[in-house]
Amino acid sequence: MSIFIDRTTKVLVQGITGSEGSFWTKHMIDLGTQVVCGVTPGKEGQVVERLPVYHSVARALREHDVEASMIFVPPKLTKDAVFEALASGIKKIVTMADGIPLFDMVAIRQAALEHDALVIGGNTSGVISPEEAMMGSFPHWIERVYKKGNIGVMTRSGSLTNEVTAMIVKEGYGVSTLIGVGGDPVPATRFAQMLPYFEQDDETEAVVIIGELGGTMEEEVADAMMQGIFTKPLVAFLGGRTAPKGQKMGHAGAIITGGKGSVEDKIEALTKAGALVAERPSKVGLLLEQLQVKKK
Amino acid sequence: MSIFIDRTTKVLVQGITGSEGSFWTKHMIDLGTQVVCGVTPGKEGQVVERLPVYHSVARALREHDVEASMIFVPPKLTKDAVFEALASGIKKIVTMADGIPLFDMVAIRQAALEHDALVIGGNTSGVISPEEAMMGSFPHWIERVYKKGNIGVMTRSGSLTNEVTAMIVKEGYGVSTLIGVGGDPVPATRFAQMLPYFEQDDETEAVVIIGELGGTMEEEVADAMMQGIFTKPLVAFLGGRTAPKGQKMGHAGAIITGGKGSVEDKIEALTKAGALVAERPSKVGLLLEQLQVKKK
Amino acid sequence: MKLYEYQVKELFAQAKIPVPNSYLIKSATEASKAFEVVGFPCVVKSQVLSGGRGKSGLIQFVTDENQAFNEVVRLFSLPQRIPYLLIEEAVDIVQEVYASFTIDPASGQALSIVSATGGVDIETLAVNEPEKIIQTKIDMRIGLQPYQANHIAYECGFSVEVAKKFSQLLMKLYKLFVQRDCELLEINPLFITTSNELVAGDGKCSIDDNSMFRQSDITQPTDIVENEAARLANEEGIPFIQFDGDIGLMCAGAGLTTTVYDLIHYEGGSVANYLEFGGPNYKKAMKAMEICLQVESKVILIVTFGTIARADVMAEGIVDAIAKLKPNRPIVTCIRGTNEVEATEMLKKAGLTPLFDTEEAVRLAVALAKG
Amino acid sequence: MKLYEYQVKELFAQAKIPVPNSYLIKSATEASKAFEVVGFPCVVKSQVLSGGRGKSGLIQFVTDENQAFNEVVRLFSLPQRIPYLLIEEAVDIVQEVYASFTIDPASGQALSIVSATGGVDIETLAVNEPEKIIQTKIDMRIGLQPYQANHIAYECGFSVEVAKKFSQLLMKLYKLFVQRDCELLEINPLFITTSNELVAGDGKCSIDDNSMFRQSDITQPTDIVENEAARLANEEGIPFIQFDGDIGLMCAGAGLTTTVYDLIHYEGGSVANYLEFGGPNYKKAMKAMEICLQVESKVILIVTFGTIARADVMAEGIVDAIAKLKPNRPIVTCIRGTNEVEATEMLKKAGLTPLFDTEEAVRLAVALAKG
Repeated sequence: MSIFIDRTTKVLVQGITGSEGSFWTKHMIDLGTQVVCGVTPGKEGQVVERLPVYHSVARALREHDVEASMIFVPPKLTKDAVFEALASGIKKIVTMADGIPLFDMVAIRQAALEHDALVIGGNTSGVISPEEAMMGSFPHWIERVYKKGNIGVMTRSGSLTNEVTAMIVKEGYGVSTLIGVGGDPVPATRFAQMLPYFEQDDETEAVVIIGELGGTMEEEVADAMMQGIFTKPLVAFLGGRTAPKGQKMGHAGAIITGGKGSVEDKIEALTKAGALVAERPSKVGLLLEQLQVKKK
Repeated sequence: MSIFIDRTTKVLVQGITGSEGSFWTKHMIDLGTQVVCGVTPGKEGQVVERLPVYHSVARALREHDVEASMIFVPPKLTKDAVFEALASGIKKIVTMADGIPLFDMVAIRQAALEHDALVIGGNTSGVISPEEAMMGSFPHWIERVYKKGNIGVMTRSGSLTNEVTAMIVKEGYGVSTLIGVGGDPVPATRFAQMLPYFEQDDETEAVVIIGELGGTMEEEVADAMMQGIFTKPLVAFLGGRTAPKGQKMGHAGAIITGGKGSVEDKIEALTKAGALVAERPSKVGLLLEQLQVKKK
Repeated sequence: MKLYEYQVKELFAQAKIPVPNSYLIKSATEASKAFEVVGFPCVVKSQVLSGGRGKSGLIQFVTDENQAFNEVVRLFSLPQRIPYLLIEEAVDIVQEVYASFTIDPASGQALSIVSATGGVDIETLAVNEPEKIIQTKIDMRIGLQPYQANHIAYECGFSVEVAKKFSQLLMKLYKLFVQRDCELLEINPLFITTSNELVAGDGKCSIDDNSMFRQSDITQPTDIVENEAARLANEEGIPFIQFDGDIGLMCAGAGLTTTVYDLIHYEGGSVANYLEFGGPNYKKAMKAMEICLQVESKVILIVTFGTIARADVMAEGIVDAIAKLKPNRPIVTCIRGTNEVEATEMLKKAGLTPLFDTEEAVRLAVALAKG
Repeated sequence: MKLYEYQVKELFAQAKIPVPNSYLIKSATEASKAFEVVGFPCVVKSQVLSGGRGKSGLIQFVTDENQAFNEVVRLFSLPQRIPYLLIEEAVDIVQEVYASFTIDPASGQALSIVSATGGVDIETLAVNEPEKIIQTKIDMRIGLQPYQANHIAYECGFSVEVAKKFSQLLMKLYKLFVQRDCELLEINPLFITTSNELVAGDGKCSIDDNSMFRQSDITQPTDIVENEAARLANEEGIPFIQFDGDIGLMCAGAGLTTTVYDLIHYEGGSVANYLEFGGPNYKKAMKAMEICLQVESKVILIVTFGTIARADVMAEGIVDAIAKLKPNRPIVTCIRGTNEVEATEMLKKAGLTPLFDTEEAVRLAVALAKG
């Protein structure tokens, strides 16, 4: 099984008539995703991959039941598209654009929290449950990465996710659901928010998080484990152990995190909470074995 | 007894050092209101009516338990004062300024709804439970108006409230709690929101609403009665039966109300819901008698 | 504050909302210049704040200079003293649309109201075919969103070309609504021209009086000739409306004044003027009396029941006003509230017979007015 | 984009946030004019983007022209090539305050950070005495509210006079933060002068790169001499950092590049440059190679594992780049992802030995670098 999306999830695609939108809609359908319709203002009446296209989400919802929206629109239009989906009552949204203005992401995150919705992204490949369904732009045809299994994966990265997941698969594991929360400084949904879903998912026996220096998302995962919100085995890989200290956020960044946010701090927090931290991608699978996670 | 405020309600006064603030604070205390402290930025350390003054609501709340805030600040500063009280978790607020910018009132109403708080005003004399407590600027010393009893009163007006209430008292009734929701086009709290409180109040046996042409507050009261939210006897007096049709809001006003909002429409809705509508102030008491409301 | 059409169109033009080419004139001598600039056919539009201009003949379509000039002269000669005429180019249209923003008091949000079927009969449409009117609530913290404007445009059934232009226009209109603290901002009709352009045919704008302090660049034209009482009242910020009845009202509190207005009509009387000197104006009895005396009436009726406004202060003002202005008609008073006993004493000393019951005072005033 | 101090102070001045009197110079020949304008004592401040300028001697307090001129010459002669010096009046101060706005990713709100104890040791304070730092979350839909600014000011323990000025300044700073799409906007230190004035002593501003399209009036000074590789990378929008190690990285994806950087260090190697040509830049292999060749290194390591970025497209670019640029050092490739089989064929044909395991590729690169 999987979380967030499976073969029963009815998906609408915003920006379906664009080149990215139509390309990935085809692949989403190929993998088994139940895409039911699309939206592009001004293109109502067109057909993409045999799906009807509407001017607006509200008009699409008059004709279709929709549970989730996949957004392929340019970064400057993303906030509007997310707001439109939220206003229509859609509670699962994936938005992939890379380059969304910071304050737009702030507005998106706040709107998601206010609507009690899961908005995944921006700057992400999305969500995939291998051999089941996907909302996003994963090269699901690469079998040595996108293999079905019982490991939940959460990541802030793109290529690194392929790197790490390939290592998990190499050790004989597979993925239940992979969630790219996105590489922006303010992702709409954070690692810790997804943990309860992985906790409840019968088919997920362990979770791998792929993190990096900066921010506090990994520490929030450690907190959730300390609080018993997440109790399954957890392995982390964190990039940037040897990176020179970034000064981008000046004093303010250091003040917010109380001087924390380095990979060392994250390792300390996660280890204290009972997680194992892999030094390099090739060790992730071995640590899952060490935690006695079954291969399935 | 009373709703919204009684002798046990701990009240903070924002703008306490101003001439209106200090004058009415004295009268609020004289009537029996439990005013515990005041706030005026820049005046911390001062004392008004033996009450300590603080720079900010947050600083006052460190030293005092507060349930309600009475705001005496000029219209342009009202939104900020209400936001400050709401952010501090205060759920009962009365703000009296006349002349608050329309969009500030819009923001206040929305913030009140978001915080699930009762903000009464602006452009009101406030709330009074005669012989008990008040938040506002009522001439409570006028005995032929502000007499304790079992009639709840809600009003959009000032002087007209005295006129009508005097007539209620003349007939041998008294007032449990009188709430002036305020005369602005967008009052922060509307008649119908207060009905459940009057419904639950043991000492309120009937409610009188003093309305006028325009808007839909009276129709909302009728709706609440139709839905069984309010079941006690209700008498309304409505000013403006013979008024020439106002054109202030042009077509838009008529469209919003679907062509309704005249006194005739309001009378029809209220009558259908079981309320009695008095043709003139002197009839209000008689209609209460007709509804067999006890004099007490 | 309500703006004249030409003022609203100035705001539209500043906000890059297209308006027809036009020229404003204050007298018939400027007409030739206007016709030269605008050309024919054109529309001669009286600049007055009241509605229903078309139905009452205050807007005229003209095709040549002779006809146009006759209309200009006729309109400027009307007894109601039209201050300006807007000479505006005639537009070739295929559709009239309604678009406005106002406030929805119940939700505490702004409201967009749009109908693909605009024009003069929009109110009838609202009652009979409400489904043809698209109402959209707007969270003012974040404003009208492009997706909302887009959805509204397609709900109107516009072509893609028109829909794109319309949704952009709606975004501009909302921005103007917010920037100008409007109670109401309306385009009706919004023309769709034969070349698929959008042009604001007429506009209404009412700016929130409480926000005028931050809209100080917008002012009522100072050269409009009003009656003296209205001018004085406006100058003092005293709400005032003139009618043609017998009783001059000088009351405190809008609700009370409206109620007294009703009571007079119940008693078979008629009102010469509505004047409300309550709230912040309660110390202005002298000015209030002066304004009332400018209006032809048979009796002046003063009713107050102050909450903050002190009865003795108002009584003192009235006594002073009577001493100074020596009114030439009977005055009935019904002054209650804080310090009403002192107030009564003052009024008695000034030779008045103060009453305490509003309905009794109304009956007396009606009787006096009838002679 | 990070701004230089003098740019930040220009923004402050536009926002009516007081800054010291100053004069910017590009060479020692302009120094006399600067001293004439600013007077003595003054401060000579090197305009560089890195922090810790005071501790590394890049900011100098000078009391007379002779001393000042020597400092100017010394600073302009430093090997790191300081582009500008800001000559700034010395301010008599009684207190140094810290004030900034940034984004709190967890809550999706803006964050105001203020401390009455500002200056260079603010980070130590954050760790040791966090209670001295006032953090206030701001709902960006409605913005910083006056009551919040007021509360912060009094929590700092300021006098009423200073508190009023400070809360107004904080409102202006927030407005600037929003208008300029800042990731960070900081005044540190904010001087409180002996006459109770507030003056921004130093400022930091980082503008969100994704929002630069609406901040097009802010540009990096074009006359700053950088190294050619950095200039080229900047021009192409390719993330690039130069170090002084052996291995030139040419990877796709920030996370993967950072991980390869770690792996190189684990293996005892060192990095000559970080270059990330993933995402929208995945078709720019030619430019990426050109930049890498500008940097002194012993080997170039190419690692990719594309999601959208197609392996064959990247391989093709690499093959073309090798053909055209004829690199004078060994190249190790580890190209995976969509169409990796085709990619492998291309690379082999071009005479390379493509690898498939990142760690193996890293080990090979380190071995080659060590010779």
